[in-house]
Amino acid sequence: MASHAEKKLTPSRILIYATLLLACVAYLIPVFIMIITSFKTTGDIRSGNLMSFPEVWSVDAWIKAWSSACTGVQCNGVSGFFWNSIKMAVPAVLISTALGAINGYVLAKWRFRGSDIFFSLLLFGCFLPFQVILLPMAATLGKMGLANTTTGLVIVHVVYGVAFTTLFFRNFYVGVPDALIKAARLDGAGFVTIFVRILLPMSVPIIMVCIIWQFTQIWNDFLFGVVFASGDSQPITVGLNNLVNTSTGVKEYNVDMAAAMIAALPTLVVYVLAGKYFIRGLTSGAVKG
Amino acid sequence: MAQLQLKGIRKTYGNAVQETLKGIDINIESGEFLILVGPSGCGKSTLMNSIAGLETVTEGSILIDGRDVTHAEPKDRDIAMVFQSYALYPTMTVRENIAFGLKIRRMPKEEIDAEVARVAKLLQIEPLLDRKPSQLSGGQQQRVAMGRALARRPKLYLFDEPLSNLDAKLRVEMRTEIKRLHQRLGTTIVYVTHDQIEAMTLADRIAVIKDGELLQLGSPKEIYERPSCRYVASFIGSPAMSFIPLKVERDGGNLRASLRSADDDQMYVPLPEKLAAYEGKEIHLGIRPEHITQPLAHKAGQEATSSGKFRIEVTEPTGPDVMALIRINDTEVHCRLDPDHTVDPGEPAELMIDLSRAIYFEAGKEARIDV
Amino acid sequence: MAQLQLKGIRKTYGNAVQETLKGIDINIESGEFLILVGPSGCGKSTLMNSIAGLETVTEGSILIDGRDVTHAEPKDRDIAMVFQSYALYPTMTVRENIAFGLKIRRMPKEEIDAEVARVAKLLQIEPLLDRKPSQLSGGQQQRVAMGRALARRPKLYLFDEPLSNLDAKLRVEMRTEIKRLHQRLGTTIVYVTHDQIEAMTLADRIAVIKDGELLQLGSPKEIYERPSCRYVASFIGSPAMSFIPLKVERDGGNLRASLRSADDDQMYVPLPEKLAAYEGKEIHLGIRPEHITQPLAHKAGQEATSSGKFRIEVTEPTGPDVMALIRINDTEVHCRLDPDHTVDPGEPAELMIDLSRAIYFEAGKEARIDV
Amino acid sequence: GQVEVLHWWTSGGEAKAMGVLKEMMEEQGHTWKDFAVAGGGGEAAMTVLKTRAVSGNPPAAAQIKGHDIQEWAKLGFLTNLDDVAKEEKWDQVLPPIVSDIMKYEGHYVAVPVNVHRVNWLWVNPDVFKKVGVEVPHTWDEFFEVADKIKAAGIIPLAHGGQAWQDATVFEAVALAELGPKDYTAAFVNHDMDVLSGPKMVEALTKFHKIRDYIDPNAVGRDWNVATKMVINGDAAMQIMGDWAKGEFTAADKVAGKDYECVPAPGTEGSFTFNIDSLAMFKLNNEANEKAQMDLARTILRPKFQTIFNKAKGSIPVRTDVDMASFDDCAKASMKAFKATAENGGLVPSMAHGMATTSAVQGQIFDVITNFFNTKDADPEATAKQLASAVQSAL
Amino acid sequence: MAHSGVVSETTSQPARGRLTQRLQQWLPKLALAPTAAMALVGIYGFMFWTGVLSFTGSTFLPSYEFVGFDQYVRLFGNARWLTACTNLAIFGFLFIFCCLAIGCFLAILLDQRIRNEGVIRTIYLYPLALSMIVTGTVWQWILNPSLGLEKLMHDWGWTSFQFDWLTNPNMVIYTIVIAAVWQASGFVMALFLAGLRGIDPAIINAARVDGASLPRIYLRIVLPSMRPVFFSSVMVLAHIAIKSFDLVMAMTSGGPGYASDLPAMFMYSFTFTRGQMGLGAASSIMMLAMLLAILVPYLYSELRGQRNG
Ligand SMILES: Nc1ncnc2c1ncn2[C@@H]1O[C@H](COP(=O)(O)OP(=O)(O)OP(=O)(O)O)[C@@H](O)[C@H]1O
Ligand SMILES: Nc1ncnc2c1ncn2[C@@H]1O[C@H](COP(=O)(O)OP(=O)(O)OP(=O)(O)O)[C@@H](O)[C@H]1O
Ligand SMILES: [Mg+2]
Ligand SMILES: [Mg+2]
Repeated sequence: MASHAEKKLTPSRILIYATLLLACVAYLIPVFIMIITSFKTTGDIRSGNLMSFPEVWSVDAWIKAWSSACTGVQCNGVSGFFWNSIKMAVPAVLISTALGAINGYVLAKWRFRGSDIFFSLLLFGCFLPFQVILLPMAATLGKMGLANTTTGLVIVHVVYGVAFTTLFFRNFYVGVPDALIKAARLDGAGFVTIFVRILLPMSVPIIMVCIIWQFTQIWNDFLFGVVFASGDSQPITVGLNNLVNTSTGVKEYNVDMAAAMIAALPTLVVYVLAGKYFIRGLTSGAVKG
Repeated sequence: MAQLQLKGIRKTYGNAVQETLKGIDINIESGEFLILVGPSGCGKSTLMNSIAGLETVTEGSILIDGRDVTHAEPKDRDIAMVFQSYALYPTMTVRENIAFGLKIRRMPKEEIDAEVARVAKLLQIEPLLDRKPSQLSGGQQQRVAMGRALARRPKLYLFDEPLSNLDAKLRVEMRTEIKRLHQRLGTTIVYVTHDQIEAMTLADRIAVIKDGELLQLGSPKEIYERPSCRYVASFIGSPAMSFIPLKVERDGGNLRASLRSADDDQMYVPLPEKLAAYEGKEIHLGIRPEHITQPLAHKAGQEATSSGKFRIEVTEPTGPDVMALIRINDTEVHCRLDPDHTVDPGEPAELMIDLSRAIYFEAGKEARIDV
Repeated sequence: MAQLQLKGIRKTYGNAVQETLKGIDINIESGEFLILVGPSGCGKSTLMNSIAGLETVTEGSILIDGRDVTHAEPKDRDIAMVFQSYALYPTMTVRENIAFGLKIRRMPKEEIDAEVARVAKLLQIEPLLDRKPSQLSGGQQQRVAMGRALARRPKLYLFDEPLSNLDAKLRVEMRTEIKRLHQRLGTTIVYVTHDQIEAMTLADRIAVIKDGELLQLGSPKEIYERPSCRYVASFIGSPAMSFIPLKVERDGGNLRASLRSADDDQMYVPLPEKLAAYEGKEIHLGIRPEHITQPLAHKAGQEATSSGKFRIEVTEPTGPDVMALIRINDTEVHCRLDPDHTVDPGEPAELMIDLSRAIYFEAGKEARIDV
Repeated sequence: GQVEVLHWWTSGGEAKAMGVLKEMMEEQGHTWKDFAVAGGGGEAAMTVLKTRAVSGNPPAAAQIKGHDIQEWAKLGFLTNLDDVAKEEKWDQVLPPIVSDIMKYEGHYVAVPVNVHRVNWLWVNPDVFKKVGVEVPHTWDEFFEVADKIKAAGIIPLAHGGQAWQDATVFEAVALAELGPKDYTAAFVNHDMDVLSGPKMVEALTKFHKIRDYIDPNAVGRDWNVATKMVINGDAAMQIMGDWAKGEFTAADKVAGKDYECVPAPGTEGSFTFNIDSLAMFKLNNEANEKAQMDLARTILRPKFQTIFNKAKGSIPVRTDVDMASFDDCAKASMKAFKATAENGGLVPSMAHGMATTSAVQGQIFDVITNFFNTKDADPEATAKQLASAVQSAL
Repeated sequence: MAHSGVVSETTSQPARGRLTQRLQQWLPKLALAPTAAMALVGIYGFMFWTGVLSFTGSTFLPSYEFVGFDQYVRLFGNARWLTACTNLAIFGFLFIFCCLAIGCFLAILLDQRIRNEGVIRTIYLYPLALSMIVTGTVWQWILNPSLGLEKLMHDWGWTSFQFDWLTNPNMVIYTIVIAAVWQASGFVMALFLAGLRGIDPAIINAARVDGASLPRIYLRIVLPSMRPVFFSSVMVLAHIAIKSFDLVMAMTSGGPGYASDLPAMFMYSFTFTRGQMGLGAASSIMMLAMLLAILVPYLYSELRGQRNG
């Protein structure tokens, strides 16, 4: 890419950078507020305004949010919930992404009679308000003996995540020339080999998008977490909710914000890591015409 | 080494109005080298894809060694194919592209390496083995596509215009390699090309397809010298055969016809006796450029040759020859001259017409008159 | 109509070790038809892309009508290009593909329609206008790619192997159309082709490139008859020129050399006096297939021709001719025979060698000896 | 055994009090599994509870109150506590109006935890002193005083614009206008005539007028933020249940000195109650059942009642608890509780789900909150709407 | 119809003999089976169940005494439901439109070989990392006249500045749009960026030679081939729009009054807090029906369009 990288700074490029930076500012202001708030002391919050910097930068709120803030009767901060979330999110993301990739592959490259209808029906699942399925899902999980287990929660997330992952992958694979699949089939590759050896290597950007989406959704999910997880396997959102809704005395906005930032950290890490793989031009040059 | 039978293959694309293949029947013998030719869009690639199992045929059946594979998976047909569009795996290096089919077949690592090296050498792509397809030139990509097929030892090779983007020199070399390969392995080959020389020199038989129909199937010589119809006659050979309308006359005992040059000079050429039935009627004379030349001493005086003066309208030197355009009976006619024999456009020149290989058509009809 | 100057163009791809273009200097006159030829991977497409502004050159400058456009945007260069890989817009129909460049230029709707219709007719793709590229055959796609360029009236046309996937018949027609277009509009054209006939018949001048270097730039006749070096000589012409090693001897007043057939028959051929400096040394004689033929009466007795018996090793009928391989001085030599003149592989035949167009090289050197 | 308790007592004092209960249970050799779902006045917790029940493993005890207890019992989810009740003589120590709510078909199924008085007016005396006005006892006085306070640049009434807070204020106005009898007729027995009657129109009119005395930013404000405004002197008064006391306490304010609690205007002789309770679910593990019974027992023990209610600001449900250690407001509340229980001024809070089903309550909320947030709303039409809304949910 | 797929019908002909071959043919369908099972139960089973409930008089928990269309009649007699639907229409449209426009625009800008692309991309994306509850809280602060922007402007001396949408029943829904767009547009950007990275540069080159300016290339060449990405984005955004429950909850709790109510909130509160499960079920069925009306034509045209794309 080096040959292209050295673009001169023309006025139009300056404009592009300016626009991008402006957008950055717009996206950053709220988190800026959160961050400075989390470093303020309670007194600071009362005296200054939203945008003012803390008088003294204090990390107490972060420490408290992590290890000693009260979430109900326990006062152990959100750290415990944090690990619960990881235990739930990682398998759920991986399973739903894997399923979505396979589904997308079949729906884009191995169509059969009714596959489009199957896809539409699956897509429709994206629009089910999740509140609708709480009770029947609870009953089903109860019957399977998975009520209030992490496994149950993972299943729930997979069931309602797979529609999206399928959508992402299917729409990505539609753009891959069929000729490649044909060539591989002639080379003797079967269903699985084509997928693993030909398509997966070129799916990196969409895998990343998918992981970003799924991880965010699952990590930030409150409803399923609160309903389908029992006391000591509750995810961080439930902890955060309990922490924030502790409604007595002075509302500790700094602790709330610190907790919110802690809750968001893993997702941010995923973004940074996943983002690396948005490289240009993975499908180019394969097929002419 | 496999026998391939195509029985009444018909194919209509899902969203198309017209049938693309309209019942193709070909028996390809084991070890035969069949070349498909036909105008652009006539259905050659479609037929290849059908043989490979990449398109389902709408009707008809495909047999390999007598086994019906019409509905078999491509990978169960044991076929290697070079795609017209290359279809290289973009994420793999050249080496991986070539090795892929072998890996799938669980060939041991060392053998794969050896095979890749062999193929790369043959195709002169050794320095490129570690590049991605997007970093290759068009011709290099095409050679990798070839390499992918040549690395394997299938029952049947399908080549869809495998050399179209190579330079003439390389193409000759590749052609020789393919021929050698065929002779050595005796693998059945179906090959699409637009290159006449390739078709003539490689093929055991040539199949001429037009609009999804098989027009003629025969040896290169047959196709070239005894085309079954006007279309085949005009399609094979470049520049194409010229068709001169003429009237069959009888002069004394012999049939003859008059050829009129642009300057209204007349000359008479003898016609074969078999055309007697057309006496007084107009027929078309099909003659190839290489049969209208500058006067050749060694042919002069032969029965079928005659000479006349024709005005040269356009000349095109091609290197070994000069192609010229003249006008006979108000029809443009191509002829092939020796570059040493200077002719000037616009000037009349003495030309010799050799009718020994000429063929004849009824006016307005496709079929050739058997003489 | 524009003059195009390439000055010392060098190009190294970002991640490549080697330079792809190593300083190309060409002045292309306004209205000139320049054809680039060269082996696969020599840098032709790279040069085309650089002219179009799609690749930045590492060094050197490009001038159009004297204006330096080295860093100008492609859209400001007023160029139309046919890509080797077609690069059709996949979401647009054929019609939209062709019309796109015109719409961009705000041509009125009716004019666009008329233009699309004209181009479609010319390229014989009228029934395909409403299809998407993915529904076309390879040759049809290539014609659309042509159509996209031909619809426009730029200063400069760049054609990168525009006819490679067309059948011979269509290719001849297209060639004629391009020639006509060029004559009518006088637009400057740079054209890449691997087809010798195309190169010979279309070009005003041919540039032979190898490994990113310009080997020779000259008229087709020059390139064919007076190649500057051994590589050009061997590259142009198909089958290629044969190089026969021989020893310059003096026999009386005349220079001569002996040619030895596979059966050890000897014959002597006269050499031009200019080779006197090489007396007693080995030189290489370059001779094209069409100059070794069956005995031709009209040439017999000419100064530069001699005859001899050679064993025919392989014959390849190509239709109009039969290409044969013989062995002279232990070197394989191609010759071109008349199909009427029956020769059998393995049998000796009387052949005539015409040295009037032969060229000579010092043994082991590239450059041609001027005679 | 193990007790799992679903509750939303997560705020500081409450949580501490629950901690005490946990300790008491652990002392008896049980394990305590805390299942706190904070927020939204228990909305999330109810959702969780329902799904847990449906999936077949409900917690041992859950914070359920008012009418919902009957619903759960009707569906057969709740266990019978009669044995414990007899042993502990609940019938003797609980006022009938409380124990009625805890019983389904005559059997105890839930344990009351506390009694809240909802119709309090919280006052910042400094503000009143500064402006020079007296604490209002009727709505007319209220408007008079509020005008002056407003003129002094202080927000007369601290309020949070959430449906239940709107309803809390409305309930106080309605109680004052309708009187306990009609209040009960309207909100417990759903008498359409009363609901759409002239008194209701008057109540609505007054209620709407209150809009003028709250600040425009009240929308969405949490109640404790509103209380904070009173504490800080940004606002003069707040109508809120006695849980507001916790905020004052947390700010180191002393009842009677730094703040005053008086009955909401016009409701001196009445007591709008809001009782928290824990309903006990049927379990299928004996050890856990034992723990469950011990939990029920412990909750009503005076020791827990005292600790919990002091923390929560409410008063014990047992009338026999020693109130000496409670603050003035609690004492006043207890006094009023006992008195109104006698004279019929004790009414269930509509805004807190004690008066009617959640369906009806919801419909009333919708009408009230929409009315309150519409600038030129028509009280008469709204009264009719109220009646029909209630009708539709029956 | 399905011929642009590599395989067309495999059903028509019985597999010849060998089991493995038959397995091969069934493999694609087999691969879909887990998802199909999950969808069948988790989506359609439950949807059916909800449908059944909507015809019952269920109150507190499901019960099965059927009452016909009563719940639907009630639903449409409910003023709050109508407000919620109107809000969803406004919110859904504006939200989807703004996200697409902004996301697409930023993705295109980011595609111009920008230095530090990774950092900028993460900045655009991070709002998605925050749970909607947090987003709602922060935006509530910012938009709250007495805390946020307005106060800030006043503090900075611009005293006439007024921005009270959050407390204005007529405008409050737009504040939710702002917050939601802020949160989701970054993800749309990522989706588009991934799509842009898959486009064959040769096609862009062709357009450049055709004389198209950069904006034009994107508009005419790149975006049309991003149809599948648009499709994905619209689906994702519609999903978020319907799910914005948490956001509304945290920002306005549906207020002032119920001016910012959305159908999902309506459904939730009737089903779970107000003990009118039948009505709640009816409202969710109506929600689905409305979606169906919008979605089905879109799905149809998309899926058809992509076949020959
Ligand atoms: N993106 C790239 N990165 C690195 N090397 C490249 C890249 N593109 C082309 N090359 C190399 O540059 C050389 C010239 O390529 P180019 O495409 O110009 O060849 P060409 O003359 O057009 O050949 P052909 O006739 O096969 O199309 C080739 O050796 C090729 O491998
Ligand atoms: N996917 C498709 N849908 C509809 N029609 C198609 C499709 N693919 C090809 N066709 C049409 O079928 C016909 C035959 O196409 P095919 O690719 O077999 O031609 P071909 O003989 O290989 O031509 P060429 O020499 O140009 O490659 C063409 O007219 C083409 O337009
Ligand atoms: Mg083809
Ligand atoms: Mg090239």
